Amino acid sequence: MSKIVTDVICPFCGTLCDDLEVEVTDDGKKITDVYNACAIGAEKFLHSQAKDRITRPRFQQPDGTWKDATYDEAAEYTAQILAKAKKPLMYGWSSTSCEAQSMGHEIAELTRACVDNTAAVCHGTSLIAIQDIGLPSCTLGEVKNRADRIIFWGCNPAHAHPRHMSRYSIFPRGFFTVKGQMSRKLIVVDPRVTDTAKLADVHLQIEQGRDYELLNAFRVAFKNEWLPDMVAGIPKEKIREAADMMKSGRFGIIFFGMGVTQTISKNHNIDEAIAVTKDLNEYTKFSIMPMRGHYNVTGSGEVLGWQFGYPYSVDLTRGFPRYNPGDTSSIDLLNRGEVDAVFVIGSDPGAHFPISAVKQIARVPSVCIDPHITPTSGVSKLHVPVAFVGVETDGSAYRMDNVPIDCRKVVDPPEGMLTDEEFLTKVRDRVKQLKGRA
Amino acid sequence: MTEYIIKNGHVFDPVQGIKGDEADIAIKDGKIVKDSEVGKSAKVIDAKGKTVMAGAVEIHAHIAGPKVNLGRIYRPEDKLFTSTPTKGLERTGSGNSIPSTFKTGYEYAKMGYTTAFEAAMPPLFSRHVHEEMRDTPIIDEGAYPVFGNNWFVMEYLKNKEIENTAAYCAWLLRATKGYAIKVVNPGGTEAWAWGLNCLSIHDPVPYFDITPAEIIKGLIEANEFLGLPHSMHIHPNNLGNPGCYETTLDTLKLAEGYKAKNKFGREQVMHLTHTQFHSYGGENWGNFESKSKEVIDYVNKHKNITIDTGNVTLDETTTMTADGPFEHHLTGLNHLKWANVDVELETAAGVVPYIYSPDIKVCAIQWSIGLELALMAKDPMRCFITTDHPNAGPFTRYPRIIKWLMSAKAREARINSFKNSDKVVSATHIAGIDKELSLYELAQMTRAGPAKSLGLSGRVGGLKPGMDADVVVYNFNPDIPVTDPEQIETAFSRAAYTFKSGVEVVVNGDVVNNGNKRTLWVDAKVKDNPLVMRDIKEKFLKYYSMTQSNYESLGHHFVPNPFAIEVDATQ
Amino acid sequence: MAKITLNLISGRSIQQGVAMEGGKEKDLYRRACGIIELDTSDFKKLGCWKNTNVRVTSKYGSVIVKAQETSQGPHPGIGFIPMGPWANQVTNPDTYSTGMPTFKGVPVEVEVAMDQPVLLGVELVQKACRGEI
Amino acid sequence: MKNPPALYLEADTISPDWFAGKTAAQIAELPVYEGNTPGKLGDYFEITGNAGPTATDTKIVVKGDVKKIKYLGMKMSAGELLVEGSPDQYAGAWMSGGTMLVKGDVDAFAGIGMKGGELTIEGNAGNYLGAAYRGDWRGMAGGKIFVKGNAGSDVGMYMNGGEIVINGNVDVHLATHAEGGKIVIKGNSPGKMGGQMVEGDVVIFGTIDVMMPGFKYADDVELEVDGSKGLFTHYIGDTGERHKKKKGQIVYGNLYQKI
Repeated sequence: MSKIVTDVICPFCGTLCDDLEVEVTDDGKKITDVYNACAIGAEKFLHSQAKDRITRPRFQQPDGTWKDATYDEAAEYTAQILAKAKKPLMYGWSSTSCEAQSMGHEIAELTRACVDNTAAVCHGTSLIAIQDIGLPSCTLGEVKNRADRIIFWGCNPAHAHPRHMSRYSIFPRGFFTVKGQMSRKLIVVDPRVTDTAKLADVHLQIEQGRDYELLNAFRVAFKNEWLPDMVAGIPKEKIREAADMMKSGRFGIIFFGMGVTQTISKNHNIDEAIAVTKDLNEYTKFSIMPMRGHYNVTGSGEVLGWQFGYPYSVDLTRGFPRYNPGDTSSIDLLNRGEVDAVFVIGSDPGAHFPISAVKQIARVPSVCIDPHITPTSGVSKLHVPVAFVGVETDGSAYRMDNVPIDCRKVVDPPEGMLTDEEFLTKVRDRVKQLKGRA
Repeated sequence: MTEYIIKNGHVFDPVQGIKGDEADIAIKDGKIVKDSEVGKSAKVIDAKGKTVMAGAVEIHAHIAGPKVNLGRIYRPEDKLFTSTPTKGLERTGSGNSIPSTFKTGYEYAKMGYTTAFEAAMPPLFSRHVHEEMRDTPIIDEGAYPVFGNNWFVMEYLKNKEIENTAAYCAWLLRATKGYAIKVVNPGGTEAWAWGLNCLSIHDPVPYFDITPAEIIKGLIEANEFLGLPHSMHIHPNNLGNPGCYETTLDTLKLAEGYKAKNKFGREQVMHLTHTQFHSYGGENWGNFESKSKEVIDYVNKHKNITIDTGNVTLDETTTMTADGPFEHHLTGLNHLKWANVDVELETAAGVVPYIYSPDIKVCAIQWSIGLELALMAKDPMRCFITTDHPNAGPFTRYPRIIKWLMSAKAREARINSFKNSDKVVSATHIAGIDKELSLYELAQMTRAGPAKSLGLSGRVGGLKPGMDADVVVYNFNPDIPVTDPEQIETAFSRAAYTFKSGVEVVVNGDVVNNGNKRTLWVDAKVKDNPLVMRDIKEKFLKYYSMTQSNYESLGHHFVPNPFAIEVDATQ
Repeated sequence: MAKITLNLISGRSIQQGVAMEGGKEKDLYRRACGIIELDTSDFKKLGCWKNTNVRVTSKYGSVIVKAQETSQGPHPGIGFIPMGPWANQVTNPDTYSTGMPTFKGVPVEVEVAMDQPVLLGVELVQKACRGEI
Repeated sequence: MKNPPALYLEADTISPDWFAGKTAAQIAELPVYEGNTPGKLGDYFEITGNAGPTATDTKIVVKGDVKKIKYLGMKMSAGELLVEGSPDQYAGAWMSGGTMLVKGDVDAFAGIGMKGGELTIEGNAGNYLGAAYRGDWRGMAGGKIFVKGNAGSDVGMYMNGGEIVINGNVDVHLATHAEGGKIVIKGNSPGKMGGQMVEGDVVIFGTIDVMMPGFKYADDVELEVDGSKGLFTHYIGDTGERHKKKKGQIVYGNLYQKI
């Protein structure tokens, strides 16, 4: 026999689907099946049950072998390296709960550390752009109920946010969009003919790295000003045609992803895309939204925001928050050799940072808090496995449109395993002692 | 709990009618008690030559939630070089116009505020609002969910279904742990979802076939049907435009004939917020002028209305409101960064930085209007001081506003140093007003008045035995005439002592205890209403992007220390 | 043997997402991310069969991955390695002082390296950090 | 410099404003930070000579390897600062007066938020030279920056006034969002130049790989730059951006390229 847990939140991507149904055994210990989830979400729930899962902290020995330890020993080591360091980096936070993030920030304030989340390699440049010219946006339900113009610019939801198109953006029938997909025109801008582009009414196969120019061309087209014959490999007629399609809608939205945030021009691409959106509000209603990756990277930005005033790359070394990506951002801190200890939680820089930055993590005292074995844990001195947030423990998370949703606990973690929040609390208490603040 | 006795201070308490006489205030178990009820061991606070008042009550400020945090996140320049390091019990603080949650709690407490209400909670984002309030130390807080552009409300009121509207409001207050019915640009914000607006109370709302006037009257009726502690709290249509005072008067008139029905001693049926932004004359920015007199005269004559001022403080600040179309209009004027969030089925919000420069005529006129309202109000129990933080200026400027209100000399100095002082004087009444606010009136406008309007008069805003022991002592001696107005600003900037629920939280301007902050919300019970529950279920299935079960689940970790005010509307 | 120059981009793929959750130490992850997707025309230029191991070299590093034909083409001149340790051996770490590396738009050379193995994800990063590759 | 820091040193106290009226001994006591660890200027530098009574008559010479020193000359309002090496980020950041001369290179954020004074860099400059701080629409408002070598990306972002002259080449994104001021480039640009420009002048002697579509040809004009006259192609833009009107005429940003 088994029972079904409903309204389960999927702790994978920023789409934060909250309609999953998870089948668990009667004793509530094992997950037997997952419904309504995409392939990735289902795998996340099912893999949490893996037999070969690490369930105890382990220290890496000089010869590369691992030695098991207790959570207390792990907390002691973590507190020590953070308390001793002149400039510790506490990175990650995007795959854990806001409660754990908040506890982590207290540690960072006590140890005067740098705190950064995965926006650093995802939508950090979007945040810079938002700080430069703002962000006209909306919640995903607005898109579902009203949007008749959808633009995917440098993002590929068919692969990165698999249920986005069916829940919110292309297929759903909403209050004013009763015909679903038939109510909407879809424009995709991507240098590849992605599986998302294959669904588009208009696919602009842009010359890679020329998004800034093409976005600028759209703004010029709105104002019916002179345009060169070709911009970014797209003929001006096609640009004007797409520009008119945007203007002629009643409610439009631009979704953008790492295709623009990680390409040359970075924040400027987003800056110009936001300007395009702002311009379109002179003719109709338009919004723009970053396709946030990790399920709670948005939450990390929110908690950092209300506690310190900045959404990522926060430097607390002087006892108060400072912020300036390029100086206080993880990649630069690591590549420039500015930090002398690294703490990683809820992310995998080992896999997702350029190797030059990963090498710096390997050089200094380091701890990796992650349920999985990852390249980061592989190069860290200490690996602390923890319960899966959103599977084995609850906690608050924020969707890509900043809507907060309370993640649910579905099953118990393996015997004796701690949650992020529990482990961080141990570390916080120890750090307080070391800093004479207990 | 430690007992306290605050001795020989000049007490100002409108609840008991004490107007500065020397008296002792005794504190026991979190409450004010008779002097005789505290023991010999009670800690004595010498308030000789000082001013003693109840903790102040903030009735309208944007201090927690999605648009506040959007403002923080997108304005790094609002914090450059001004953040404060961790100090004793105090976490690090940052932000000038939009302080971090920590700084918000500390600053209020240091100024003697012990209760504050977040003025606009988007229901879909209620968790966020509560998470920020949880991280705002010391002060009790509550939040007003917005209803004025809500699809349920508009659909029920289109058919004049007051009881269903009330049942829905009760459900939403419970689901979001909200405190009152807030209305922002009724209908106009829904229209904004299509890039439109409703600039008068008779403009029809696109598709919903209802007018702002019908929404406003309907929500007043629903509010009184439920008998909530606070009244319908409104930010009317047409905010901030030359000539908007006419829309304001039209809006106020909608309250005529309604009488408050509640068990909390509240007398008004409508609270008009940040009235300054709604008291503008002229047809354009060129002949822009004050219509504060027209508005306050009407308010003075009608007892079923309370207002707050929304004083412009002449600072660089960040505007933020659920009035989405207004922020879009504003960014068109000052070309500064514009953020907007439309919220499915419910509301919207916009954020734009703004600099109120004393060198700009319009800004100086706005400054005058806010002060005029406070100075011309006949009943200080119905006119409250706010800055609509951070819209007209940061709440940390209250001491400066108090200075301007209590000192004609300070006002004169300010007016004379305006770049266009002649033009400003001719467009306003401020120069002709010599009234100086008394400390008793100040206590009415910042304590007893807002507490009564919020239906909290039995608990806070006064020093009567039995009330919460929220007490503040200021280094201000009413017996000594003020030579330099700066003395006023200094005294009210940093309290000598602040007590919150009987806990000594601030001493000589420093935080000594993080108190035991509570979240106030209203639990209104109504008759079972299957129709409304079915409508709710259907809307979640079809139109919301979140499931009803996840929308309704507000875990303990969001509201760790709730204080529910019960209302029974089942009869 | 032929050597071709391409403009390298990286990004998500559903296989990458699934394999990542399945375990980065496992072979499935290598099969999902230890690859480079090439346009048919570029395969011709490179003159090798599909699913051949190739060496991808940029100014910043070098890595062995398996060459596959793209399913999201045509995109002549563009090579795609799913985001992960393999792509990050050769990606451009320059942030232009924005905090963001230039993950997309890296000039690379691709040459056949039939006899050289594609390492497992964790193994690859460990070896790189120990300076063993 | 006697003891270089293990990490990086934040030495915003190395500025005439801080030194003014102090003896060598007092200057050695000035606070500096290595990460979260406070120290004294004297722990890292050997200090000789005394400062003048005010910033104006204070001259500072910084010798030795300063590659890991941040904030040199930050917020200086007067006096002279000579740096013989190549300092790290924020050299002359937010300076409002006086003269700062750097013999070597500077890293990113040199002269950001500059209001006045003169900043001369004999080597190369990094990214965000004379740009605005994050989120601020009030960038370089006045003063002059002169770079003998090349400059990085984002030169003069949100520039509102003052002048920047670069003898060498620049990287992408120059004068983005500019609403005033003047930038002269003697070398070349890869492009993305003048994006979202509202007002202001950019003069370039070399090539632009890719022109922004928002810039259109206006006319050919003769200009005098550094005393030498020459013929330039005049483009106006960004035509996609908002623009003020003065006397009924729309005011654009100007881009002049040497013919």
